[in-house]
Amino acid sequence: QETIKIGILHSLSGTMAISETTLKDVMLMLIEEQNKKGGVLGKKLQPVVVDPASNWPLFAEKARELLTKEKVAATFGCWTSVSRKSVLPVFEEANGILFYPVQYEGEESSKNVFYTGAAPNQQAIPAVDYLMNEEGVQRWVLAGTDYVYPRTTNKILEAYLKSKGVAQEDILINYTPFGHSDWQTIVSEIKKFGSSGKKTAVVSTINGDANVPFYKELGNQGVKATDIPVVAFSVGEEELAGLDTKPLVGHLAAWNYFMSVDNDANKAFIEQWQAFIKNDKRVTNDPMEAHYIGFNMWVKAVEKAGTTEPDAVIDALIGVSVPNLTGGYSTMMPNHHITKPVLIGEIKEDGQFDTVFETPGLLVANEWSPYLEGSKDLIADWRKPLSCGNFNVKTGKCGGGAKASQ
Amino acid sequence: MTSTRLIDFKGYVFLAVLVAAVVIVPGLNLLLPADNPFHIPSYLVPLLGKYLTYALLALAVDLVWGYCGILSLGHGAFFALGGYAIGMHLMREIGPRGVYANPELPDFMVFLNLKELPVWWWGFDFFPYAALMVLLVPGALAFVFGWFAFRSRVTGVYLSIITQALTFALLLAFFRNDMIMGGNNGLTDFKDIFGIPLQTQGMRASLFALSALALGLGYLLCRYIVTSNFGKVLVAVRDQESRTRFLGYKVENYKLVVWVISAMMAGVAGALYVPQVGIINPGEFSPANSIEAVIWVAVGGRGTLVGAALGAVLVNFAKTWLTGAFPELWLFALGGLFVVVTLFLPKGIMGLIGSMDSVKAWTTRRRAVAKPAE
Amino acid sequence: MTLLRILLCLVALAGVARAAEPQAIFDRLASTKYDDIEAGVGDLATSGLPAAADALSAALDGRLLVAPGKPALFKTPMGTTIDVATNAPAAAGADAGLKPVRVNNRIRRAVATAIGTLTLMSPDARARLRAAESVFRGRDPETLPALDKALAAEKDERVLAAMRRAKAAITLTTDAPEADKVAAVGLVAERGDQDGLVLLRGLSETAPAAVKSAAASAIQAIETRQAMLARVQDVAYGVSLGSVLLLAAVGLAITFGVMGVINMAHGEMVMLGAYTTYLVQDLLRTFAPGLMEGSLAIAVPAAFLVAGAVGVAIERLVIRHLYGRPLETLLATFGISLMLQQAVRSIFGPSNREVSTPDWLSGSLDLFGLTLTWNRVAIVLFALAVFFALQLVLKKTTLGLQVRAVTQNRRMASSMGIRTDRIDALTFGLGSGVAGMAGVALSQIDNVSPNLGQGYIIDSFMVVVFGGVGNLWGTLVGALTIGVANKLLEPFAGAVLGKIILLVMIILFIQKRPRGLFALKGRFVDA
Amino acid sequence: MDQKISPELLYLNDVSVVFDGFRALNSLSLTIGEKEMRAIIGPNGAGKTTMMDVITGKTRPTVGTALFDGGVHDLTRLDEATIAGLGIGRKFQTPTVIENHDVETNVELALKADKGPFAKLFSRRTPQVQERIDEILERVRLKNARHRRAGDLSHGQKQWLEIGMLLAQEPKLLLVDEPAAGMTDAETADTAVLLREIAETRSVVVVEHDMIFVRDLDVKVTVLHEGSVLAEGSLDHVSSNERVIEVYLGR
Amino acid sequence: MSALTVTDLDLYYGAAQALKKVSLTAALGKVTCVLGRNGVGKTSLMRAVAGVRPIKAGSITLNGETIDRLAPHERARRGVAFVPQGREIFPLLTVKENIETGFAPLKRKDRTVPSEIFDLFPVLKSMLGRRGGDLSGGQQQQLAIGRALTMRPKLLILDEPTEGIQPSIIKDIGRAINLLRSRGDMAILLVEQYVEFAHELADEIAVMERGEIVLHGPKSEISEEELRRRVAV
Ligand SMILES: Nc1ncnc2c1ncn2[C@@H]1O[C@H](COP(=O)(O)OP(=O)(O)OP(=O)(O)O)[C@@H](O)[C@H]1O
Ligand SMILES: Nc1ncnc2c1ncn2[C@@H]1O[C@H](COP(=O)(O)OP(=O)(O)OP(=O)(O)O)[C@@H](O)[C@H]1O
Ligand SMILES: NC(N)=O
Ligand SMILES: [Mg+2]
Ligand SMILES: [Mg+2]
Repeated sequence: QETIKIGILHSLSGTMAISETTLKDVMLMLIEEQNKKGGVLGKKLQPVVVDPASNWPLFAEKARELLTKEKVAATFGCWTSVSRKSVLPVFEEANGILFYPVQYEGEESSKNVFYTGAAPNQQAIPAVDYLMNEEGVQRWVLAGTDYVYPRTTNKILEAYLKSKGVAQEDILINYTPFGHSDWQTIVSEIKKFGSSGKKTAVVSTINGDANVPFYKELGNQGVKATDIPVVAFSVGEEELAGLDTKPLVGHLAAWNYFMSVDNDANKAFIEQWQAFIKNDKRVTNDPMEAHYIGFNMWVKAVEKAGTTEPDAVIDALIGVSVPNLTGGYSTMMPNHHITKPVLIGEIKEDGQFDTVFETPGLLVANEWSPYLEGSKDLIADWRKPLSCGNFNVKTGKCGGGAKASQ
Repeated sequence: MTSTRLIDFKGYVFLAVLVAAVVIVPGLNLLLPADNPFHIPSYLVPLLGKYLTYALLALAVDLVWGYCGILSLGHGAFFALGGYAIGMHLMREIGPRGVYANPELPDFMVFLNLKELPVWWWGFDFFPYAALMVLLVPGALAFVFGWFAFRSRVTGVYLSIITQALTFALLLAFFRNDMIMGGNNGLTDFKDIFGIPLQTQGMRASLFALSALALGLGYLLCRYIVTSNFGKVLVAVRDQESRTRFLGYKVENYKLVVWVISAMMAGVAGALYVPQVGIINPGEFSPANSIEAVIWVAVGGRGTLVGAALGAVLVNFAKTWLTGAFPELWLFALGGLFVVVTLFLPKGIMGLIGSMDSVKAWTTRRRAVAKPAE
Repeated sequence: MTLLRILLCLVALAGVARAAEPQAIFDRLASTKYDDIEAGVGDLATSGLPAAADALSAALDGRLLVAPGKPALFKTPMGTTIDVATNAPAAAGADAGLKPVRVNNRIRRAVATAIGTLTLMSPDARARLRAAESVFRGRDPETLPALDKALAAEKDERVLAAMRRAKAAITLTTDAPEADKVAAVGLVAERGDQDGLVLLRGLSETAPAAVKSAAASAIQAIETRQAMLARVQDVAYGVSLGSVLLLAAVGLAITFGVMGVINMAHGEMVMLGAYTTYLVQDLLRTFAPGLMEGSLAIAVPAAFLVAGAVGVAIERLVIRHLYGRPLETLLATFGISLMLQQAVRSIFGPSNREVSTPDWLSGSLDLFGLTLTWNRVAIVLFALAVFFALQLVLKKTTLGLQVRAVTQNRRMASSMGIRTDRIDALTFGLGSGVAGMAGVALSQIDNVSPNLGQGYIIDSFMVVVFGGVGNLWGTLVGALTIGVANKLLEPFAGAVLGKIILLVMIILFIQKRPRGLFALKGRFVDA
Repeated sequence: MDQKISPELLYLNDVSVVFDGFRALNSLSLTIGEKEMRAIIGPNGAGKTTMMDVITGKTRPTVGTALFDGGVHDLTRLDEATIAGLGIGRKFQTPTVIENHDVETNVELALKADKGPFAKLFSRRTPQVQERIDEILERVRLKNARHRRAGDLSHGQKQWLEIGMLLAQEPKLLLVDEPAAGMTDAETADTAVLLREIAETRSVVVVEHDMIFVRDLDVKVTVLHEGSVLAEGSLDHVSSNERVIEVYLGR
Repeated sequence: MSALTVTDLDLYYGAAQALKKVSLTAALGKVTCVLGRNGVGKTSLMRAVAGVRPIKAGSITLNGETIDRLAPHERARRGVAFVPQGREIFPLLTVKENIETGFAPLKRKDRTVPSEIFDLFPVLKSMLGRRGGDLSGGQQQQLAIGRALTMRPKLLILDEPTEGIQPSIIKDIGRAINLLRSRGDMAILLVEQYVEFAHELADEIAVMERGEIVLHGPKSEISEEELRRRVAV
């Protein structure tokens, strides 16, 4: 019997294995499940797993291998933005389909990529709004790992905060390298900044490995959520699983999904996951949900198009709507991003999140930020006849030649 | 002992293989239809090309390590600088086709709110200038670094560790967005070179051929160096540095010359690498990459040149294959390979091949030594 | 005048208390809006209900159960259910349909302040101290009557001082007479910390001249003190970072520094130590939860044995074939490092493992305004202990002498009757074991993941080489120097640029001292 | 510039070398003339090797002057390679040769020539060079070992190779530290002959403990003791000195 | 009876044969002296006996026990002490520590430094704290001998022990060897180039040529003249 190959492009070794291995597993689970249902278009799905080993050029190489050698119908992969940037030209050249499941900085829309993670407006801005309104925060520490996702997010936030009347001296921006492990100085700086009398919060875009020592230091230096809450955009259940969460109760995270969300679909997903991974302590998290949504969208689009032929599937994907795990439906928009609810949660002692706020409806992604000079006039719309990822509404032109449809 | 002929038997084999590769790889790729069993798929061409650039980097490492005893744990820095130089050119080549359609500034600069091109980006739109920088930037860095280090007689592990510090410092520096070199993302999304899209099969084949040519020339240059009297001094420096000084050799000058040449070779390798893989970012500066380059040399056989190149290709081939075939176990296989090579092939893979020579040598030596000093 | 105001306040207070009937308060608490809940908390605090304090602390843990229109109950830690209104046990099943009060940070804060006021008279001196502190922070004039009452009753000197300062803080926000305010400025300034500074800086423009000038000089004094403290703190943090580096590097100072093995698998030995800690805690949690507090004391020798045993195995199987070929140890140990990482990843999974910090290591030590977290203080002491123990072994025991003899001339050492293979295995095991112990310490401040070792390997080599290969003292001084330099640079240059500057400084330093800080001198060095 | 200010080839004055408080050389003064051969003897640890270290730039004196070529060059400011380039060659006490090169190449590397990197980069072994190498190997009786790895030679063979390398350098001043150690009596005598030949055109400083050898040399002898000169003169003269007998020759 | 018996030893360096069917004995209380020109295999023979170089064929027995497959440290435990050509001092250990490495094969209670070492080489006593590598060549040679004597050997192997040593101490070493011989509890195997010295001390003499023993017998049978001829160029 003929099969349809699905590429799984997540690091299984190196620094990113910590986050990405789970996504590989969840994909294997989804594929297995789909096969139990009879596959797609009557064909079984066959996962093709490769290890790009947290090495960015290797991502490109492996992507090429998946597309040209394995001829996969779709690929689910990448975590860091740089890995996505590295494979992007490959997917465009070979006209492949990539589902990218992680929140990112935006400022991109490719014909061949479907962004199932949050754009900045689907995560950061609501979080800041919550802190401003609910906690009365007036002073802000924007702490991040020094790369493009935190930088962009912070830039957008800075512009946003200023538009809300926050003064420059009430914003402290701090960047650290990947894997930063000695947080003594920075945490004590945060404490100092936060004891000016004005209510202060930390918006953390600290990524990956650096989070554990950061939170450990916060806990030990006695920075309590009631004094200086920290809201993080890259810390989820999986990261907390490696931490003693007692001292962290009340610190926040903003995501589009929490494992603690109480509904039947999520319960079923968690059960399925724990059964698949044979460990009833394993947690679920937001990027896993993103893959869940992305995969179901792909299945639906393929069935709609009746083929796995990329152009047909790419066209069919727009407008596809599937249930997400927070009780609603997410839709693939013409800008290749999906609609998402935003949840704000406080860390509980058991490492789960207590949802303290939820946006009333789903948000559409601003792939091009209205707060940034270069992109405020850009939009993406991959429907014909526009078919452009960076259409300038002022000039009426599609920006990058290569991004336009051929 | 190294043979004194410019091209020895191994050299002929090596060069012949390279020439064959230049003809066969693009030929089988371009001329044969895709369903022909001998067809080389397009994705393999840049992959093989990448191996060749790694092989050139390995040659550069072997030249300083194998022949002069300088264990560089920072050669990746020169490789990356060469790559960045060409990457900057490729960025400028994009012109107004970037997503922000700025004719002057690459996307990431628009994104950083830059209004004009930083000074150090000037001139990179002009290919000959960029090409010159591919040699000059790594060369100049190597010169300055080497000038101080060799004069101060920093040797052995001390030198190794400061080369590592060098590449680590550069990693962090290029990582900073304030460097205006693309930060963590580096430079990517290249379109074309000389107006020819990078993705065309012809371009790929040309880059492959160019890499093979560079590797061949690099090999000949290294051979020329190590078979000249200069090379003999290098070996003397490697084994008995202090004694060599007493013979009247300014060791620091020898080291500096070979160090700079090696850095430039690494720069060229990086420059050929970038258009074939399509991205250059600070990760290339990571100390682990430099250590890996040393590992290739050790696997192939230190101080054999051909072995270095062979090691680079084999290890990387193994990596490509294993990460695809055994994504969850490949580290065991690769790690095990390294251990096995050290234990059973003390002179690397070339030692294995070389043992055929030693059979010959054995018979002759036996006759010679049967009667010790007269 | 003051008296009058206090009286007024008391009346107002009583008024509030009277105004809010318990059921109205409970309904507020049962709201889904945080504004309502916060108001409800305030009301409950001033309601005069005897169970108010207990109910409030129950709210923090989700034990305060409410529903609109129903009596509020709370569960005691023992599990009994109490009616808030009556402070008597509730009927069985009364909690049906009740839900915990929603809390977020804001509610938690409100509860803390409320409890603070309610506990000013607590019999526990520490609780009173905490209460005084929370009143100081809250600076709520409404708490003044309660505070005054507490002040009158207070005997404990420390608590008394804290309460006076709290009162002073409140005084500054009211329109008390000038003399009172000047005195208050003095009291607040006594604290000498950031909180005091904030308060003084925040004095309104309209404050009387005398108050302002008193505040100005107080601010000046505090700022000077704070600036000095900042430098001291940088150095203290530097020492702490340095001791982490020392711990990470000291094992390498043996396997690499003494034995000459370019040990790329050193980081993995550290990692194995950290995983051993995880395993020890995991086992204790299931089999002897009572010993959890002592888990680290068990983990240290366990990690030494595990990593040491792995080290011995590596030495016997691989390294021993490579003596005299030091550069090839790089290749082999690099391979071993890859395999160990993958092995741990396969066994324990790729994600972080949770290693908990025992209570005696949690929190921080406050030294004249200097915050030193206990775990870091412990690491400094542990690092020094390990260092001196090793120094003793290498310098004072036969083993130490034989180790050095073997590494300097293996063949001759054998001729002298030294069992070189045993010494090699023991030495490599010792270095690895020490690395394992470092892993126990690092598990307290860093990720316990398969990549743990990779994060320390470069720094470790840097420290050993900077200090001077083959000299343990060099490793000590090197680690502390790098740590302190790093922390002194960080406030000015930021973490990234600071590190770059530090690396460049190391490169330049090696030019000056090509054989490290504690260079070996003598004719044999390059003979 | 190259104005000779004194007739001596080597001029050491008041040279002291202190290691952690220990005076290895103690106000040593010594001059060697052109084409002079001098034997230096003295107890173990007297400072003979240290003196050579000072002359060749290996050790910097704590105080003192070391001038070469009639005072033109200040040896205390030059590095080893420059000093070697000026024409000071040295044979080490423990033979040190380039172990991984063959015997021939060891000699070739030592040959007097432009030793700059670029000169070496563009040069290969010419027939003339080969001839010169053969000549030297002939003299040190290593012709049959010419293709052997220098590291594989026996102790005595290495000694000879080092002497060969010294010859190849054609220095103005040869410093020879214990050339006879590990040689048979006959070889020792032969070495003496060789050194006497050399001294006809160059200056030679020889350190030896073998009195028969020193006698064969038949030159002025300087006795060092505790870092300074104890006695000087003919061998007969110094060996009748009570102090020399006491600290060095023994009874 | 002989303490050491070497029979039909073959030794190779790679493909090159350095010893060919070498046989030799050394008896307790006797000095057996091996002479020969440069490169004939004297050092190779000593290395074979000490165990630092494996042999291809032949056997070595010490007091009746076959030791030729034992590691050097096992031989040291059975009483073999080796003063190698080239001294091989531990450069970073102090003089005192260098001497103390000789304790390794001894029982704990025997771990003292024999006083005769300092009588013989007073300079060592004054330099106990100096690192071995800093010593002068002759001082190192003295240290190497002292270090070997610390092991209280039954077989003492001395490979050119007088090399680089000042005349007065050579005489002392001669006296010391005589003393050790007269104690009668030790066999001494001595390699020398210095014929006069060798002839004076030796009880037995062996002359090597090209990896073979060409002359072997008691001193009384070999005149100094003949010896000189044998080792001449
Ligand atoms: N780096 C050093 N540190 C301490 N002492 C040293 C150092 N170098 C040399 N010495 C001491 O200086 C003295 C002179 O040594 P030197 O090697 O010059 O003696 P020598 O005359 O050559 O002796 P020999 O005849 O034994 O070769 C010796 O006592 C030696 O121990
Ligand atoms: N490590 C080695 N590798 C290869 N050949 C060697 C090695 N050591 C010695 N030889 C060779 O073996 C032969 C015997 O050497 P050996 O050192 O035993 O001579 P020797 O009699 O001690 O000479 P000398 O009087 O010069 O010390 C010589 O030809 C020598 O070149
Ligand atoms: N897109 C991110 N989180 O790198
Ligand atoms: Mg000497
Ligand atoms: Mg010998």
